[in-house]
Amino acid sequence: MDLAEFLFWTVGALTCLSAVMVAAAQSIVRAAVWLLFTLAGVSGLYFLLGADFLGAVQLIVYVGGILILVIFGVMLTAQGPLTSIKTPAGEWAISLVVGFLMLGLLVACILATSFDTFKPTTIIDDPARARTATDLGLVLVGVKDSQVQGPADLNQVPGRQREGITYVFPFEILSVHLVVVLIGAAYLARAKRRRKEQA
Amino acid sequence: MVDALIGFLTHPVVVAVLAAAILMGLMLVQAIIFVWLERKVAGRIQDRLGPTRVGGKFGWLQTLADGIKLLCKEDFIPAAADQFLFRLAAYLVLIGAFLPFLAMPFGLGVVALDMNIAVFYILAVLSTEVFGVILAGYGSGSKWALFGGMREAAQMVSYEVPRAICVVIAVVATGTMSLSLMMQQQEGFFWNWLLFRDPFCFLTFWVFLVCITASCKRAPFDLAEAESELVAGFHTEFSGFRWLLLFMGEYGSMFITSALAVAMFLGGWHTGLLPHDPTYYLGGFLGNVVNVLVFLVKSWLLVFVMMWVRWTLPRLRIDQVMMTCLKYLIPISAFLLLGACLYPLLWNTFAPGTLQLRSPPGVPGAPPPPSGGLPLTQAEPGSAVLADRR
Amino acid sequence: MNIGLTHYLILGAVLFVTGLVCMASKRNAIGVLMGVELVLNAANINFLAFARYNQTFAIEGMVFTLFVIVMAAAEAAIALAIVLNFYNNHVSVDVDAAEELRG
Amino acid sequence: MSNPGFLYVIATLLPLASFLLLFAGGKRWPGRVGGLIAVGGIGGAFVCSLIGFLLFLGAMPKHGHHDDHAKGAAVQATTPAAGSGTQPTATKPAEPGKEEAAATKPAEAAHGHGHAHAHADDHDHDSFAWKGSLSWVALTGFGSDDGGLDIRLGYYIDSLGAIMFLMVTFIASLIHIFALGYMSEELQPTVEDHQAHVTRKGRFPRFFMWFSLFCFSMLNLVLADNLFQVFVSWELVGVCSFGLIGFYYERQSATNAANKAFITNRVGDAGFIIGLLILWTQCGTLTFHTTTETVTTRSGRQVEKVKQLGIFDALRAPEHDTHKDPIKEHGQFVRVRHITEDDDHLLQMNPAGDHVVIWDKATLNGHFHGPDEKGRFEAYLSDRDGGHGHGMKTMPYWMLVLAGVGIFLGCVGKSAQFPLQVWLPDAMEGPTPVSALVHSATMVAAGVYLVGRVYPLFAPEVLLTIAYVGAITAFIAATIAIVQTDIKKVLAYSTVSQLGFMMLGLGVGGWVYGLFHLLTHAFFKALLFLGSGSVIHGCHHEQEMTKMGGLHAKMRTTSLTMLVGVLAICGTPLFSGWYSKDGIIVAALSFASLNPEHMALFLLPLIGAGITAFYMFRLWFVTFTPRDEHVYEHAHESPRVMTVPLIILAVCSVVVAWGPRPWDVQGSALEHFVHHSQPESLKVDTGINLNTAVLQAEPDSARAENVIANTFARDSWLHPLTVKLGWGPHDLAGLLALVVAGLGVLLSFAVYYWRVFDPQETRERFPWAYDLFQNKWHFDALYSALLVRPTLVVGYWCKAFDQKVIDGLIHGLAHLTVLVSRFDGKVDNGLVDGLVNLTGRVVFGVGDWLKGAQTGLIRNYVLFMAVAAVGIFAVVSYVLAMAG
Repeated sequence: MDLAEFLFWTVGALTCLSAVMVAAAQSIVRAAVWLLFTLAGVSGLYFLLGADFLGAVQLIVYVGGILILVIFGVMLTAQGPLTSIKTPAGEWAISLVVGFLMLGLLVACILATSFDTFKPTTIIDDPARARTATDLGLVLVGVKDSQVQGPADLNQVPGRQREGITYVFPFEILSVHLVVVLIGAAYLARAKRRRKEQA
Repeated sequence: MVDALIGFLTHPVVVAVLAAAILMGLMLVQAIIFVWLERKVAGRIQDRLGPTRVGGKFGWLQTLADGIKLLCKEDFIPAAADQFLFRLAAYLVLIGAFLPFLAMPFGLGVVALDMNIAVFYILAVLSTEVFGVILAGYGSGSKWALFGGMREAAQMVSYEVPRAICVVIAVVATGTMSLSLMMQQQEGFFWNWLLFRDPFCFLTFWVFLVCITASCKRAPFDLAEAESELVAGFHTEFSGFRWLLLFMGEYGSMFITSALAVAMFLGGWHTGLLPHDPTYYLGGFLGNVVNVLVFLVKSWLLVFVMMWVRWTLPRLRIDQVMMTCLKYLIPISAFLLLGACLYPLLWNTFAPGTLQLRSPPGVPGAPPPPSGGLPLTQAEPGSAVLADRR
Repeated sequence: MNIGLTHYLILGAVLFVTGLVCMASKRNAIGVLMGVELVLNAANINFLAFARYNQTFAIEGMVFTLFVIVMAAAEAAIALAIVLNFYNNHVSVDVDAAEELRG
Repeated sequence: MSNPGFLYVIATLLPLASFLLLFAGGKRWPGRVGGLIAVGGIGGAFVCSLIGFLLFLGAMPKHGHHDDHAKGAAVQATTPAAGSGTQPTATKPAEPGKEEAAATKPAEAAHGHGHAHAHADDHDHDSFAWKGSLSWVALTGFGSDDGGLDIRLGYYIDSLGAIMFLMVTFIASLIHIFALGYMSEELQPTVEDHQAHVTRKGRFPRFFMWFSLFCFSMLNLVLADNLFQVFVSWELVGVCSFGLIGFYYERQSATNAANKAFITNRVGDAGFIIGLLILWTQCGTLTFHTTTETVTTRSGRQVEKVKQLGIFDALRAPEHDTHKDPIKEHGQFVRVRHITEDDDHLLQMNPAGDHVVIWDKATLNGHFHGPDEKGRFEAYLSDRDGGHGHGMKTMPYWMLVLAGVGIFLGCVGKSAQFPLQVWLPDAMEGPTPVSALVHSATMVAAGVYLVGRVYPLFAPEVLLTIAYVGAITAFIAATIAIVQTDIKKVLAYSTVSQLGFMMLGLGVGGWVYGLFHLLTHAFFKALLFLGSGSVIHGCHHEQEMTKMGGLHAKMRTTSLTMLVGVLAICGTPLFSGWYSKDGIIVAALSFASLNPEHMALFLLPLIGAGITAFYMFRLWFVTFTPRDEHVYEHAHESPRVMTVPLIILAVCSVVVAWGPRPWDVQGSALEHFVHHSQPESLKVDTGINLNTAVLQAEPDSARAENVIANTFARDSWLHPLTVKLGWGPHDLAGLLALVVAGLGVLLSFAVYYWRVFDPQETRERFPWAYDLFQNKWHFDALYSALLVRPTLVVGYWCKAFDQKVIDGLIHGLAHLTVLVSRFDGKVDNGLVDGLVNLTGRVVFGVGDWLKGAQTGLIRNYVLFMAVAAVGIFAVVSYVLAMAG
């Protein structure tokens, strides 16, 4: 068992456990904590998958951003009984049954599928040449694939030699979308003045 | 025998464990030194007695005594506290402060994990520290702690934004997110430092300094632990070893953010007085010793500056703190980012060749100077890498 | 035993189902939101796993993941704003209180 | 003022301004203010016209027939005409000129006119005029080679325009002033109309409003420099006459008369429009005279270029080098025919050719170099060279004739010529000042003026038509006038008759005399009408002459001034009518002498002149001399405001046509002035130059003696008269006219003063003639039978068809629709609504049952989705497994 394998099993198991705990936790704050571990674990998995940049993004956005936001939401709405609202056991049971059905279905599909035709991206295994963040950035700012002077085997793949595949437009839309969401969220969450109180 | 030993030592797991141990040691020892230093600085600046008078030479024993006292204190958890969260909080803070050390190069190749996104990674990991603070505040079951935690969280999250923008400015200026490369680019005399590269970077450094001070909840931004109002903020209920962990986390993050500032703006391990890296003159090992020392000294100097500020300036109100960030620092840093982007572009467009990224001449695989316009070509990763990932 | 694509996919499936169950069983609105985050993370793991184990998907997988993360952030912001609004109106975060649309 | 033409524009606009003022606020102003505004407008116009006239006199080219030259010259030149003894000296030198004329004669033989005399009379007589225009309507892409129709508003003031302006404004001013008095009844708040038996409000301002518009229209017509502007004014004149004739619109007779005038005029205007359309489509322009501009060519020379093509220049040959050119005459219609045998676009000049050449801008600008020696040139074929070739454009000759007849038809309607003369006597229904204005200066003058203005457009055939129409009108109207007893109707028929004289004069080539008579006639006819108005006013709106008599004692001023008018219209020597009427008779005689087959053109007006003298004196005697049976007792003289214009007009009627030597019938200054505007084509077309102008201009030259103005043409059957007695046309015609008029006067004296004959007896002796005249030659009956009744019958048929068939059909359809709707309503309510309701109920039930699934709980929805995913997957995989 080498380091990567060890880390996968460890991190994967912790992640799954944390995720289950998220679903199982009665207190919403604890659920948030377990979610923190889950997200951190997922981030670790990203690192294991060679996506350093996305791992960092996962941390900074999810842990440093979303989760904080969630906690704020909890704090702003936490009133004694509300932190833990019980769900009827029957519904729990139904959810679990459906969940397991779903899981069985998915696992069956995964196991039934053969991924032999895929060729792994070997470049990621070589840290000296791993420049995934660079390629990602260049693709996002609109440099075409053919101009990306990335690692050789990224460009040698036949499917990757398509001209003009860039993500600058989705990237821009995403930026605008973020701004809109920011304004929209602020609008939605603003303290509303009630006329009755004024009167 | 020797081969076996070398083979064992270079086994990745062993290397990882060793690196972690060394860095953890560094952090812990530093914390002790910082506590002592804090006392000395406070005493000198504010004319306080105590640390300067007692505890051996320069009062260093006092710190030791403090440590022993804290270790021996009762591990007290309030009845109203959420035990699980209360315990977790301190560890989270410490972990958040420690993880950045892994990606921080102390010398040419002296780094646990030479990531090509090191800067970003450090920012990301630092941001998890907030969570510990919040949990500490919430888990204590005390309204002082809760208030403190919320304030602290708001403040840290807010200051993350200008801090990140400042980092982005440095990234834009150097063209890489790898700290090793950044520092290699600043080789040579001190005018090669990013601080003096252009006016925008110069201003960025000071903004960054304010931001790291605030995000380390240091005075004058220490509203989270405002003693007069909130008793001690989020760590009101903490004592003994848990309190010690919290403080080690704080000093750790002080150091690591200072080191980040040094690495990005102040030339990293370069003295700024020699045309080349010390390894160029002294060979790999000795040169790196010099490098590490220079880097540590620079970082400690910045930490000293932060203490100096703490004992010099009065505390702000919480609204003033937030206003400083949201109304001033964010616009300023955004403007600086714009300027830092346009500055080389304009120079290279209207007077090609007058402004070039400096490349360290001695380092193999140094980035070639850009030919003008947008720096599309990218630097190759550094040559020497200690940690090996599979 | 080498870690392969299948392992990551199963891991993703587990996360996905957990998120689903979380969504279905939590009555706290924020809990539901957490379930959603889990599901999104599961999807991201799949994307990155494919990016890692399929050359032709190397860049795309990462780009999609990035987009999903950003969208998730936006979604969380909006969702929390809605929750706050909901709380303002119902003095509760129990999603079962939001049954005005019941048939 | 750089261009005094603007004076005339102002003069035109002043009445328009007063019209607008009255239109806007006429009712609000008390008393005579409205009338005074109108008087001010027309008076201002008169002042402007007077100044303009004087400026025009000063600006006229001196080498023409200026008075300074004329004074000295007239003595010499008119000697042969006045004194009969010296005739042979004038005859002999004329021979060489006639030789020349004979040589060129055959070319023009087809026209029936000689043109040789005009050829001799080639004094450079470039008619002087003030011009100016601005674009009004510009339509591009309408066919013409200039790129479209450009209708302009402009003024063209030559000597004719200037004198017409002066005459119209002067007479109109006097009539306005007269009307101030005449219409004073309308000043009362309520007026009782005895004829219509109603009481109504006074309409004093309204009357003057129409008057102002009338004057504006007439002035604008005179001012116009293109046919379209003329047409616009033409219609405005018609509208105004309609409004004024029907001024007492409570009276059935007045409205009928207004309608009659209007509709009759429409008939004429239809012809006018056809003429306009033909001219525009063929020539592409409606402007009278060509405008040129100076252009600097590439070689730096200053060249005159045609800017705006005039319609006359489009039809008449341009100036050219006569030595080289087969086109002999400047100003002739160039008739051609197509040479079809060798090349279908070659034209050859031919006096009997069926086409007329149209000279367009390009050819006038020198792109065309004329026909070759055989008279051939290339035809203009627009589809071959894109309309920019150097060939010629042509139009069919019959179309030119049609255009001329059409325009003349308009003039026939407007000037009340045979056969459209019926409206003018009826128009007496309007107030008397209206009659005066209509009969002297405005409406009827418009027709004659237009014929004079567009004279170069008329082909010889058209001229002949004009002449005949004029002669017939003159005669018929005169005969009708004999038996009329209404004082105004007598005058009306005399007007018709005089207009016939003018038309005749124009038609036979006496262009100058036709218009000259128009001018003089305006004065004495205005005088006569105003006098009759005065009489009517004095007799409390009694118009029947039979009820009058002996008014001379009571209305001395009116009586005497009217006597002046009567003398003038009879052609008494030294009165203005003498000069002009003599000219017309001379022209007719000359024409007849050259064309004996058209002798009627001389005899009819001659007899008409005699009848005129008879009935005019009859009018005066019956009205003013005492009679036995009835004397009008309550008559009184009119107020000053009415008599003063009468006196002024009376003076004018005498002196207006005088020249430096009033006893010389050819020496009228007015005539000479009009002569300046005589179209040059006249010389080519008729060859009759009856004017002495050349003699006056160049009294000493040999050429002047060649002019046979006062001799009969050599091939005339009256030529021996010249040879033997030395009598020219003037001598013979003048003598005849005087004799005939004298006979008429004598007869009148005999019947109505000395009572030698009893008119009643005569009436009974010639009942058929009396019937014929009394019923106006049965024209009204004819029109009624031919046009009005059939129209009415058709109208009744249409009405019946509309009421019975169309309405019945529509009503039937409506009933059917109602029935169908009732049935449809039942189907709709029962079947369709039932189906719809059933569907609704079913959907409602299903929805009600399904709504249970919508719990409103997000958690449940998530579960549903998961279950659905599992279920769909299971089904799909099962199906796939089954499939293979």
